[in-house]
Amino acid sequence: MTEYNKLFSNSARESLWKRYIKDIPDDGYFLTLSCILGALYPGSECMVPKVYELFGLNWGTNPKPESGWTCCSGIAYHGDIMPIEGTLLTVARLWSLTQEMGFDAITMSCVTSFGIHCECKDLYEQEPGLKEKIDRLLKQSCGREFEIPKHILHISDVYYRYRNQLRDNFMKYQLIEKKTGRPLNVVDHVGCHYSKLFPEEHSLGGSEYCEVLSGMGAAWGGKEIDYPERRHCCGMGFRQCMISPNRGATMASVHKKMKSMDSFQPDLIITNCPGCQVFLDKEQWAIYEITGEKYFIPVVTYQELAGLLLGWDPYRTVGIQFHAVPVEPLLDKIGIPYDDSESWLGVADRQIY
Amino acid sequence: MKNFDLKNQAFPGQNETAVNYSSKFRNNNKDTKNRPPWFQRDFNLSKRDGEKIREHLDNLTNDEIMGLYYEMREVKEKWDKGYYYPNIQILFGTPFEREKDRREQQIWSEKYGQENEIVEWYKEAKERSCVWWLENHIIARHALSASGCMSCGACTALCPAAEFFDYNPRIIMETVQEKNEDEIIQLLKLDTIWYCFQCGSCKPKCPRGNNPFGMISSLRQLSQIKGYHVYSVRGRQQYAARHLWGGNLWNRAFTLYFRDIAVETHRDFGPRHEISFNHKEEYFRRVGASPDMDGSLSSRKVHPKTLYEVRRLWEAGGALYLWKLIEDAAKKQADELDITIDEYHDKVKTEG
Amino acid sequence: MANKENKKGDTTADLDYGWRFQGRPVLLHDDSSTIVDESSHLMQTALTQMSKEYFYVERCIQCGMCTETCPNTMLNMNGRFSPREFIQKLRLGLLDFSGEDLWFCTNCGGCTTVCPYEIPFIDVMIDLRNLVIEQGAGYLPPSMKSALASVANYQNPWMEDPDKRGDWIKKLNIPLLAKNNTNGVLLFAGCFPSYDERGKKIAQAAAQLLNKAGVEFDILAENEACCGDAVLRAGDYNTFEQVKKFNIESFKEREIKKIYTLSPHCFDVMKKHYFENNDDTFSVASFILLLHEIVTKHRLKINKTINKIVTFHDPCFLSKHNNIIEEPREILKCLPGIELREMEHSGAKSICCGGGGSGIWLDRKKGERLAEVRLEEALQTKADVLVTACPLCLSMLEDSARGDSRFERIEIMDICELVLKGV
Amino acid sequence: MRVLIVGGGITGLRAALALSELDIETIIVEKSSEIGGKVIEYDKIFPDFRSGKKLVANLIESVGSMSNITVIKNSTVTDARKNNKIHIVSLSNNRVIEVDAIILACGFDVFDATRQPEYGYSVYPNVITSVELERFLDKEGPTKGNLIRSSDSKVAKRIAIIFCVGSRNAKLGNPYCSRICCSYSTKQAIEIRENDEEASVTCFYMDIRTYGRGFEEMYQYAQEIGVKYIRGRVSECSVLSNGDIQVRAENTLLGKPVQGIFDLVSLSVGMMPCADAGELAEIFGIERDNNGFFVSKDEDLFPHDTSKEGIFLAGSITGLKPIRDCLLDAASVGGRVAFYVKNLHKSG
Repeated sequence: MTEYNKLFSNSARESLWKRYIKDIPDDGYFLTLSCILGALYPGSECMVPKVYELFGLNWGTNPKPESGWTCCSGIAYHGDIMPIEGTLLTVARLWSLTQEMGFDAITMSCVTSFGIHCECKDLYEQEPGLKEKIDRLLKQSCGREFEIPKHILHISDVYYRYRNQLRDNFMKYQLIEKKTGRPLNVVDHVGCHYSKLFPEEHSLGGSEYCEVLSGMGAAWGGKEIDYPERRHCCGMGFRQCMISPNRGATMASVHKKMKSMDSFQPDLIITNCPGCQVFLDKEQWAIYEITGEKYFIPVVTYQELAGLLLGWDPYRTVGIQFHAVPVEPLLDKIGIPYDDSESWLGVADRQIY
Repeated sequence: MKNFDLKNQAFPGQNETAVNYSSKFRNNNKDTKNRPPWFQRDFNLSKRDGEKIREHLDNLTNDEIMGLYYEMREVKEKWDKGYYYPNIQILFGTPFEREKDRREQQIWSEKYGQENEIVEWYKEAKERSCVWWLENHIIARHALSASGCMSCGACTALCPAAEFFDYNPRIIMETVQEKNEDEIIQLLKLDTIWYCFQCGSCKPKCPRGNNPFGMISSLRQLSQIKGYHVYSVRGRQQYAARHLWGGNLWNRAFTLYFRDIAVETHRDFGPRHEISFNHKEEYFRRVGASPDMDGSLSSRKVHPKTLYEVRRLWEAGGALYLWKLIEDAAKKQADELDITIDEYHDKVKTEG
Repeated sequence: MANKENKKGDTTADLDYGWRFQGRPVLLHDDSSTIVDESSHLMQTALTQMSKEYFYVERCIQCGMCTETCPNTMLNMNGRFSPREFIQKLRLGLLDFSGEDLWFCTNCGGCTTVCPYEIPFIDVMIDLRNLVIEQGAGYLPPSMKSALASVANYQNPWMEDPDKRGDWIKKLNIPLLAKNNTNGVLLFAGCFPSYDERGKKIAQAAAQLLNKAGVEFDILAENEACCGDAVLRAGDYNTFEQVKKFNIESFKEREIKKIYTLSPHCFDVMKKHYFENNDDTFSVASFILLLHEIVTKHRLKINKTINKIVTFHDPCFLSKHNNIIEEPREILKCLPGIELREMEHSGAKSICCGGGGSGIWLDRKKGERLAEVRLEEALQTKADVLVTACPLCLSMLEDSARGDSRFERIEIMDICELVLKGV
Repeated sequence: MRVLIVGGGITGLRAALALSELDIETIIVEKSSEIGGKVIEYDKIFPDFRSGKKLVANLIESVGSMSNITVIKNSTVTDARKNNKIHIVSLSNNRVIEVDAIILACGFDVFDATRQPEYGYSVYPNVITSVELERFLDKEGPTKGNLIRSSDSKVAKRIAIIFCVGSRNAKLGNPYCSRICCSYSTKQAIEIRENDEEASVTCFYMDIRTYGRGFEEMYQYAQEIGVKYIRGRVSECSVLSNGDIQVRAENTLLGKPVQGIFDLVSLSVGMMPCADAGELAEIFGIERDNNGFFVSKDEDLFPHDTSKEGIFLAGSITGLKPIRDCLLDAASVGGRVAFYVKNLHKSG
């Protein structure tokens, strides 16, 4: 194997991704969360407010208890049971909530959602008269008004914006192997709907050398890995993964990525897309069972990674017990203490088993 | 603007006392077997059960079924500084909930759906030709640029579906731009369009700025509007999708409910998933989420008023009409196969 | 590399967490994309060296005219065979010899007639088949295998007794040419007319016609061997050389200069491969030409009128390969009462019956037979009789027509039989 | 009688030659330090594989031998005025010259391959552009004609050539076809095969547009010596851990996705109007089309004339041309300009 930095010029990559910069405001974020992440890795999302509080940011979720944020219906749209108008309206309502709270940036932790928001924005720009139509319908059905928000941000953008402050002021650990001092090999998997739908307008670093995750990885001490299938879909594919008989293709896609990244000896995979997080993590089990190939590369969301490096409790706060592939080996490498007897305690640490 | 207290998830000024309900539901997914079949979620209903369910549900009036549903759903108990709604997880995804959705959505579209312009448009589209759709549907129009497709194959090159299935977005774009009605109808009846992952890898690669995956999403809509999706195994699955995502949206304002990922259908998720599944609420609550609870973070119970708002929007957005079409197509096919709609639901959810 | 562990060794593996759906294990889909790499490059080079025709293929500009004309594309075989794709694969070294690809082609010659770059597709195909047969590098249909073996040992594809080859002429007592007389013509019957019950009728009709026309002729009988056309086109060069040698010797022995063959296939192969390099002691021609001569020159008394609508199926080896298109039609015109109707594809554009290029030795499923396409076209002309001038075409067409109610009302005949009716 | 030629490439030089043969004094303004333009880099030029260097050398030599041709290097046009019929042009090094006519022959610039990041040019050292490949193939070049890849300095045996990089791409604003890439890439493929029997060359093309005399024959020859052509636009190059480049495309003629592993990938970059075309258009007030090429008064009848009297166009600035056509263009502009200038002096 030839020397890695002979295969891949990081400086050139720098100059490439710098062509796709997006403007990330300091605060004033309206927070919406993800269906998938919320159903499988609740820790990730519950840590977002905590991180915001660290910086004392101005942010909010529900203007009123009885009128809060909801799903953007993006999965339903890509799962083809929601007409585009329905999605436009759902998103319009979220935007109107944002304005009701006086924010001009809406942030979401779901990449599908991010894609949908951008899609809607794009449609309004391309389609004359659409805005008026949706305005009318929104007014009729729930008496709201909305404007197209100034910023559509994925929460990973926000984390990226604060990555250095996090490291310098709060982080206890770095992505460095404790024993050897070697920087860990970080594989970033950016959600397709983050980087590919609108690379010029909305993605930080474009679709090819997307910066949002590898930037965090680098800032927190890791070493970026560029492998052949880097930009490829995890195979979540909405109807492919959620309707069980179709899931073979999802596994196959994950398998393909795993095979491809394996020769670069990755230590962990960072994701910013709930779907990718779920299937890159979980399907490694299926692959192990079917082919006997035991990759078991820990897959963590950027929120979880931040949480771990901030020294928050792996089980009580970060929730690594929800991972199919054990994250503990990664903790050992970094040197984060944990007590795995605490993994399956209930509320207020009550013993369940 | 002030947020309400995130740590203590109960709403401000919320003082109704909770019924003192036993906590057994909080880890109750064991005893589903003891419930009547219309509260069961497991696959492959035996014929007898299927008919029993129908018999029972058909005899309920709208008021009965919805009354019971909401009575059950609003039952709450105080738990860990908040209010927990134990019955949501009993109701979700059951034949009972599906039946209630059918009737409720019917009522909604009758009540609010008068001269709904979106629905009118889709009704027209149902009558018009497929070519008309391609020229008028907003997504289709933006998906294929005026200069058309030059068949360079950049989209297929990276397409994850093309690697694993007999599927080729370039050829679909070709078919579409030929605008041959019969060929398009042929396409809509096949599994082909349902293979797409909707990942969008094709979009940034197209030198003409076309959007193949958008076009396919539009074709899928069309296939359902015209009722062609039931001709193919993968298309048929939309009925299950409509109740999975549609049901979750309609009742919980999420496309995915945290108890959806049943162990028996997700064996590939590994041992930890099975462990965590039994007491999911406990574990979720521990890391700060609000499973089936009032609140504002992950997997919370959405406030009824919020739910009402978004339901109105989906009605106005034509979702109810689309769901009705899927429902009717499914019913028709179920009758042809001489099985109940519940059995049909499990059939399409498990075949393929 | 991912460490492939023995699952027993792993504690978690005692429980089976493998994803089963509906009880059956789900397999990973495999990547269907074609890999262009070292191996394909090597295969390509190998082919270049092995096949002398190969470099013609490099001219191909993938225009697709061949596929447009190829009769196989008229069958609903969900595009399993397309000459254009075949060449593309061949050129990229992606050809799959283990598949049926090689054996679809019936050598009808449609592609070579339309190709703007004159790529000898058939020769390429034969060369590749030769690779399979001689190097054993790929799939050889079993029926084909046995037929080839039989030709090698019994000089006919059905393991019939070589000595019984001349029997067909015995029962009709027609005087044959005296053994020392070399002035007449030699009738080369070929395998199918010599052995097959239906085939014999053709041979007998032909013999009677010659007799009535007062043409003195002789046959080789047991000294005749399979002409080797199908053997050659199956790529079995050795066996071909063997039968060729045998036939040429018997010709030399019998010393009759004028050879007429009943089957266009025999004619084509002899013309192009028997006497290609030699002195013109022997002249080979198709029997149709002789028949044309005696009919048009009125050496036959044709008095009975046959009130029938007929349509003519051009054998590829007459029409496409040797441009004999008008003669049979002129013969038909000489028959009183006959109305000739042309099918959608006729003459040089005729569709193959599927028997050529040793296709006769393959058993194709119903619905995958070219003959059926042909019969359909014949039906559309509302003809009572489907006339052809090639034993192979006859057998292919009849086999497909047999037991199919649609084709009951159409009668299939060799042109000799039809003419005989008129005499 | 004096004519200014902007651009000292083959077009400019040939035009100067044509004019000086008609006893018209010419001044060539070249912005770089050497005349001869881009062709002087090329070892072999298509379709007849003669040496581009020699060709330019001859041209320069004969230009040098002409007493009435002046060459001003390292200098650009900064401003131009017109004083009845006389053009007064000021150059960057504060020189002001008065001429009767001006020929714009500032040629083209090569597309910047990093604008298509999916091909990983500049990020993966084993992905090069056709310009670099031309240097590799040069027997007197840095590698003496061997394809030595920079990651591990091993000799490349499996080469992929990707066509239409920066051409026929509406997204990048280059919807036009650069016209000569198909031919020069085919030429390079032939050179590679002829230099090294074992080398395999795979070309990924969208359409083969070898339109000139002898070009199609060259394509035929390339196919006959075993250059592989796959019809399909490459959508991504990525690097394997041993430095090989994985290329993904669809073989649209088989309707199947294709994956190839190659030692070296060459991007056949397209061409664009020269960088300072906009500037010049400003200075001389001449229209350009959407793609930035100069528009002449009548594309068919008077291809060299512009809307401004006494200003003429030649070479690639009116649209990309192979070397032959550029020289042809230069010769004909010479005639046209000579006619104009002579008339000018007859009348006034």
